[in-house]
Amino acid sequence: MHILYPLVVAALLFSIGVYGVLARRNAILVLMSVELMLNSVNLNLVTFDVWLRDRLHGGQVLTLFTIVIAAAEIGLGLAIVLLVFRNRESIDVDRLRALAESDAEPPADSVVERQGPAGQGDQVAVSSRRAPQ
Amino acid sequence: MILLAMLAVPLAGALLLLVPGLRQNRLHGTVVSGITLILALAAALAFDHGNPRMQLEVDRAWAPAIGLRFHLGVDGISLPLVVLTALLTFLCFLYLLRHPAAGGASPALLTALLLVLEVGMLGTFVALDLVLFFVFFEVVLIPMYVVIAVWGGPGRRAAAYKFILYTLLGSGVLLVGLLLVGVNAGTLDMVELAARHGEGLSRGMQITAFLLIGLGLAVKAPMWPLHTWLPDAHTEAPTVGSVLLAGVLLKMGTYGLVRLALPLAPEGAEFWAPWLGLLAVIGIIYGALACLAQSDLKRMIAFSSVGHMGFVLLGIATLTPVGVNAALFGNIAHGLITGLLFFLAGAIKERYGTGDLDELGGGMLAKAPRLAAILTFACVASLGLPGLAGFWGEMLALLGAYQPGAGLPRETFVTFMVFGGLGAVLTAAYFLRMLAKITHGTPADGPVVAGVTRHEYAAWVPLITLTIVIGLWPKLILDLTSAPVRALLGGG
Amino acid sequence: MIALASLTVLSPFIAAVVGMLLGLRLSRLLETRGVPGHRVLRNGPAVIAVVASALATLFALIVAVTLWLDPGPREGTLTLIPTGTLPIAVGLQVDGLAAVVGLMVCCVALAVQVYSIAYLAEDPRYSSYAAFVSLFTSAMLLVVFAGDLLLLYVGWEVMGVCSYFLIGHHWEDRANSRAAVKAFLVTRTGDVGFLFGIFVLGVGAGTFQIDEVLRRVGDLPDTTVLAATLLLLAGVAGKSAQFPLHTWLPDAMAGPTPISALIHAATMVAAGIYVVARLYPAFLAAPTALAVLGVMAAISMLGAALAALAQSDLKRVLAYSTISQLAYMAAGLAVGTRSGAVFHLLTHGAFKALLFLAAGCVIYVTGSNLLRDYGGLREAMPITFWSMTIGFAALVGLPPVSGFFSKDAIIEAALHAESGIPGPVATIVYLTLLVTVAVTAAYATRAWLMTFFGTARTAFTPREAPRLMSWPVGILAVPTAILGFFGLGASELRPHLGSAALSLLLAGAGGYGAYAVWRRDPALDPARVLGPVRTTFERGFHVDDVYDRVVVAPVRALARAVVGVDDRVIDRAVESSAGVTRAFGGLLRRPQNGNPQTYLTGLLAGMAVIVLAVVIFV
Amino acid sequence: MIQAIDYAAIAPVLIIAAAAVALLLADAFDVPKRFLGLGCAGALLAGLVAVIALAFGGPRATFCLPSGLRGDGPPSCSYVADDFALLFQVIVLAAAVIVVLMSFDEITASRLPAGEYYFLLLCALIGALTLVAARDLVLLIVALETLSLPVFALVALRRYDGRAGEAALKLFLISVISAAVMLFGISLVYGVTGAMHLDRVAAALARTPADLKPVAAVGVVMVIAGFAFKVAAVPFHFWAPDVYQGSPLPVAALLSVVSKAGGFAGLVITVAIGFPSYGHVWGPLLAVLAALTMTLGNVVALRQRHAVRLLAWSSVAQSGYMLAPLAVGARRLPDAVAATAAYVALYAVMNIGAFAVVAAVARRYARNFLTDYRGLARANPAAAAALAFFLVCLAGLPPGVMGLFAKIVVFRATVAGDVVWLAVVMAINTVIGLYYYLAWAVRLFAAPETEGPPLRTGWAVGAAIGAAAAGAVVLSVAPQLVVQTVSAIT
Repeated sequence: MHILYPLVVAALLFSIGVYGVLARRNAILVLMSVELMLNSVNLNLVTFDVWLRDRLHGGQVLTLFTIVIAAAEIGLGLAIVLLVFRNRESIDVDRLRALAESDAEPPADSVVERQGPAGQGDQVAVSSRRAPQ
Repeated sequence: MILLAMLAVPLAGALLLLVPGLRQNRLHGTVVSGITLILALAAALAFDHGNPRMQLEVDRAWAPAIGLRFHLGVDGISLPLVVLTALLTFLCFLYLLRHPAAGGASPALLTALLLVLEVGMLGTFVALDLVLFFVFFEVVLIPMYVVIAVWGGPGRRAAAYKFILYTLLGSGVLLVGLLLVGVNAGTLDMVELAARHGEGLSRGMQITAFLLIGLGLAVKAPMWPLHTWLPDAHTEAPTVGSVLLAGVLLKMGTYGLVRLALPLAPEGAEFWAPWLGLLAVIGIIYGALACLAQSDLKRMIAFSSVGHMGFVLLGIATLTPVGVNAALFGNIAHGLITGLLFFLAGAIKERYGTGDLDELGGGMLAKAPRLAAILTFACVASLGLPGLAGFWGEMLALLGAYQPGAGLPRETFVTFMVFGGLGAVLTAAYFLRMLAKITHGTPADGPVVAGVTRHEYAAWVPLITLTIVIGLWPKLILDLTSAPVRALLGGG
Repeated sequence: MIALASLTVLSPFIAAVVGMLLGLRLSRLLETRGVPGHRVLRNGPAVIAVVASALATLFALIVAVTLWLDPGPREGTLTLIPTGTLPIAVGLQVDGLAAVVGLMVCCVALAVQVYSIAYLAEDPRYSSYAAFVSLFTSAMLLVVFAGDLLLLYVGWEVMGVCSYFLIGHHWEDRANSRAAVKAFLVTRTGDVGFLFGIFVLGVGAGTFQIDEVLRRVGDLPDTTVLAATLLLLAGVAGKSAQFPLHTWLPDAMAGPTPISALIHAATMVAAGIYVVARLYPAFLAAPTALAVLGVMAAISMLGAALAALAQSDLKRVLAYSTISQLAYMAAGLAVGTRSGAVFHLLTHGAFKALLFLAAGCVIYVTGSNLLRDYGGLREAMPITFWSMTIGFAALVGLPPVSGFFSKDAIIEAALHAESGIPGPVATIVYLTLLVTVAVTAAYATRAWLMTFFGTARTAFTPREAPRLMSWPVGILAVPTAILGFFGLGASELRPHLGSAALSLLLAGAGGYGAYAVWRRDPALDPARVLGPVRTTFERGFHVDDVYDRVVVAPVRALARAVVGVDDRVIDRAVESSAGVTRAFGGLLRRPQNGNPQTYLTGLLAGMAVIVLAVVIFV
Repeated sequence: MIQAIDYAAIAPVLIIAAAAVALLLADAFDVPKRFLGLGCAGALLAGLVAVIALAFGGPRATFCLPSGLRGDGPPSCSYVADDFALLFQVIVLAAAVIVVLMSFDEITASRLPAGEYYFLLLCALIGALTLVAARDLVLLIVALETLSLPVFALVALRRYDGRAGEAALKLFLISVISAAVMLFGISLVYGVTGAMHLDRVAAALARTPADLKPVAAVGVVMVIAGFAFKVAAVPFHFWAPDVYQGSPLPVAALLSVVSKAGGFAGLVITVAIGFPSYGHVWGPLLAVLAALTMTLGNVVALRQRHAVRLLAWSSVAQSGYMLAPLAVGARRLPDAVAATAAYVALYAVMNIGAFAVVAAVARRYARNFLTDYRGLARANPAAAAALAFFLVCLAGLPPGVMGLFAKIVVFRATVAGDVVWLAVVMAINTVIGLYYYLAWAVRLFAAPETEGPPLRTGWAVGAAIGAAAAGAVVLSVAPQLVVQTVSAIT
């Protein structure tokens, strides 16, 4: 098999991943697109490893690591998405705009000294839920 | 070692103010700067006047990795400036004893800032390593910024920002130029570099280096059209700030040009000299014309600095020993005279509560005869009357322009000379206009104006005396500068 | 010898410094000690100034006598000041010319110092006044004795500033202040040219030492000498109040009268002529410059005389007459008679100082400067009258007083112009000289008649001025009367019958004309017959107005424009850089809108651009 | 095939790893938070001691290729504890100590789970420590991810705060996509060179066939992109302000100092050891990135009103300065590396100090606007003086001599590499930077809007500020300490 085929497939996969990342609003779908990108890398690595007949099998080693990393990332990513969903009741990434450049004054409640009474944190959460979208 | 002590004393004096007990000592600044002055004078005494080389050198390795050495020394070029700096700072402290700067902040802070400022100014004049020079060059920025921003007039904030940002822009460019030379020549030692006269640097490199160094220093000098920070800073700064700004800080720019730009990149200097001369002459005429239409006393004196520094720059642009001598002489003279003028402007503002020429009205000679007489003296000195310090710098600069260095277009420089002469007439015009406006005429009825106090006399009389002495006996300075200047320009 | 000359220069200088600092203290000291005698002796500044002047006069006299006994220039150099190029020599040089002019300066200065004691007796600022007069004297002597061009320039400028201070002595009046500023600025304009002339000459010759320069003038290219002399003429025109830089002198009469006598008649204004005489070899090497000088002189001479004819202020009459008489000297130099010019300089110094001091007496008595306020003073002021009569006679050039001899020498020389100037110029100069003689006689007669004859036109107490004033006047009348005879010793200064007769005839005609008009109605101003041109003459041909429009107004406009440009262009550019940066910041923060997908797009687009660039450029 | 492992070389990493596990266990046994924190700080100090002890010996390397596989190639070790690595480990650990000190109050105030917090922190540090010593692409990427992943969790630890989650998600997304890009780059480089060890990559890249050169070049720049994300260089900077703002302050400090130092170390290692023959590619690229980064960072920082966002943008700008020396490409590279390293070291001190003061102020004003700093000089003179000093250092003006020296060193290296234009851009940027640093410093001394009670800092934050300030003062008096050390190392 010519080396070009897997490489083109990998490149396509990567591009699809990029497209997904840019086009999907849903955080889960974005995460899946990222998976595509990472897997295209794996494909690349394995292809090169075989093609080069690398005695050290650096490509395959890295592939294994990449799989692990990807798994960890997805795990963590889903956890974060879950956290966001619990706070915002939405996982549309393009609606996460509470943190941005703006000249608006900050919400008044966060001006008070934070002594850490119970419930205070929830108020903050509520207020940020209403933050400008 | 004496130079090291001269730098260490004011620094230690500033640090001592961290001790709470010393903050109440009103004499602290005066004493410390007095000791510094004594050390500077001691350096002048220890200085061998016949020797054109660097003297009293201190040379230690500092950061060999980047070729940085702690190298200090004085020669005839820097010695007068060192003494001038120490003197002016001391006089400022004397003046402050009785006339504290208006503003809520603590006098101890002002003392500390002025002492740090002194370290920076003295250091700049004695540093013999490019990076060390730059470090000292930068030391003055923050103290001067704070002095303007805290004790300044109503527009102090903006003026202070303009001052520090503009001059920092200059020094950033300067740093690039210095490092360009230093890295390509392989050494940062100014003595070594000056001895090489640009050897080992390509022509293109020298042209770039001179441009960068020149631009950086021209902001400080200030050269037209990079001068606009100056009027604002001067107008807003408190009296002592203006005095040191005009008296010393501006000289750091022109001194740098003489000490760094000329010997390090001679071919670059030759390339840019006509442009430098052109801008210098524009500065002369422009400064004078701007003065002619000013209504604020301090602003007028500030613009007059633009004109006077124009003469200094013109002298440098001629690339001749006489021109550079003129520049150095002009530096000293301007430091003395404009320092005095700013003291006077401060005194007038303190008494009349305004610096506006129209509001001041006329008849100061009747109301405050001594103050007006000293003001008249300072103006006459500033307009370049022979026999007073201001004359020699201007006259020699014009003489240099009549006979510019080899390789420079003579016709162009003769034209510069003619316009420079015209500028001298205009200079006389605006000073006399100002004198006529505020000192002549009959005074309006108003409160009695306080006479000149003892502390004011103490601060001013040395300046007046020196203006007369070096005006009548210019040999005092010219003897010192001539030989090193010749060496600097490669004349052996 | 040189030491004596230095002492001559230094004693008034020291007096100036001491008088300025300690004059009042000395007065107080003398007052408390109760020094007996005249109150003059208790005027500290005056004592210092007079003693110094007297000393200087003594030294100058010794110098002059020594030089007379043993002619030949002497010089001495104290030190050389290095400049990086040609050094400046701090040194003096004395020759016959310098000695005699120096003596004249000292004498007039002494007379003025003495005279001022009475004239300004009540002045609270006497110490500064006396000090500036002393400083001025010192500066003038420096000009006279300087052995180096730049040293000469130092004296030259210091004189200018003293003149500024003294004209503006009564600064309460804005007009005086304006006159002072004008005098300084106009002369300084010329002085810049003068300085450049020194540069050209000095650099060309390779030295600033005057004797060396003059020795090497022959080897210099013609253009250099021409340029140098023309530039020097600018300074000469400024100081000696020649057209076109003469406008300051009439206004300078705002100063106290003794000052007019000292500075604006006898000494400073003569400095220009003196310098040309001093550097005469250089001028002879450049006939074109002499021709320019001749034309300048011709215009100044006749124009000023005509202007003098219509002035209503006695001092302004004298001021214009000074311009006119200085032009005589300049004309003399232009046509090649250096000795004639210097001779006229000396006689003029005497008679013009006399005239001014006498005028001061008149003003002191009548309390007015205006001719129309005088009249009939002949009886009450005999000393003043007779002295002034001699003075006017000298001015007109009537024998046997001094002016006759010196003027005649110049007119005679103009007939045979030997300086190499073009023929037509010489002719113009000659004719102008003759015409001016007639006009001079007319205005002198007018002023003389209006002051001393007829009846008093305003109420004042006719009396003689105080002795301290009238005596110097009387004493000055002596040299005015007899100085001319010293010229008989030199062949070129002896009167010639032809030209003497011609000029006497013309003077008679002018004088008679004025008398004839006056006699019709002694109460009226004879100048009324000038009709419509009177205003033009009185305003000095409107030169001031022209300068106002051509120079002053444009400079003012330019100054305003510069301030505008500085504010609105240069500073705006600097200040707007801050705004632009801020705006730029505002623009650049747009993408930072919080949307992660925008961020990712930016990131990936950036990556794509980088990859593309790498692929294309590598 | 059994490899001998040089445990001494990896001792610091091991210490931290052991501490991490121990802390997690201790938390399970309800050890009080304070002891957890102290334990964490102790572990870091122990690691620091280990690193310093290592510095006295010669360079150590481990995980090398067995000689059988090495062939006639270079030694190819994966983990090298040379002076360069040790320097960065010192920076990382020292900064981490300050971060831990800052965390004491933060954990209480924000009700963070202490055990997890310290565990995650130490895990991230393991990544950073490894990253600076890694010499092959596999270890580099793994270490990089080890540095990144715990930080996502750290950012999100304020679970009740929607902003924290948002910040975490943003950081996460951009991080993983950068990682994907970088991995893709690695795969390309691997494809061209057939090697993962940097020394082998360098050798192979030097003899790339012409037709593969563009591929190799693309691979190189994609690898660099991964590090550019870590150091927040344009256009990979977007996450920085939002994440700094949304995360707990000690974490922001961690990101801006430790993580950034790691990123720079990785970048330097990669380009200097791995890609020197492609200097003509990455040199100009980094030059442009540096110019854009510093300009964008400074210009946008001008508009900030929020203290943490301002620090974020300023740290973007500072990244630009740190990148600048590397713009020289392969020419005079050792100088450039020394300059970057020196700048990172000096920057770490002053920036972490600024964060420490901001953290102290955040105790009173949670929103942390610049206006809240008015009158700090009255409320707490020591903190105000320290912050002013840090800001002046960041601006690079005396009396902040260390900042000035940092700038000089960077300018020098840039100019030495003939990238004068970049030096000029940098000069202009210094001016913009000065404005906002100075404006902030001036605020400290202005009269406050409302006179409040004195602001007290906890002992931990106080110690953090004190330590950073002491470091800054010492380095301002003797900046040659860093300059000399760094150049001796490289």
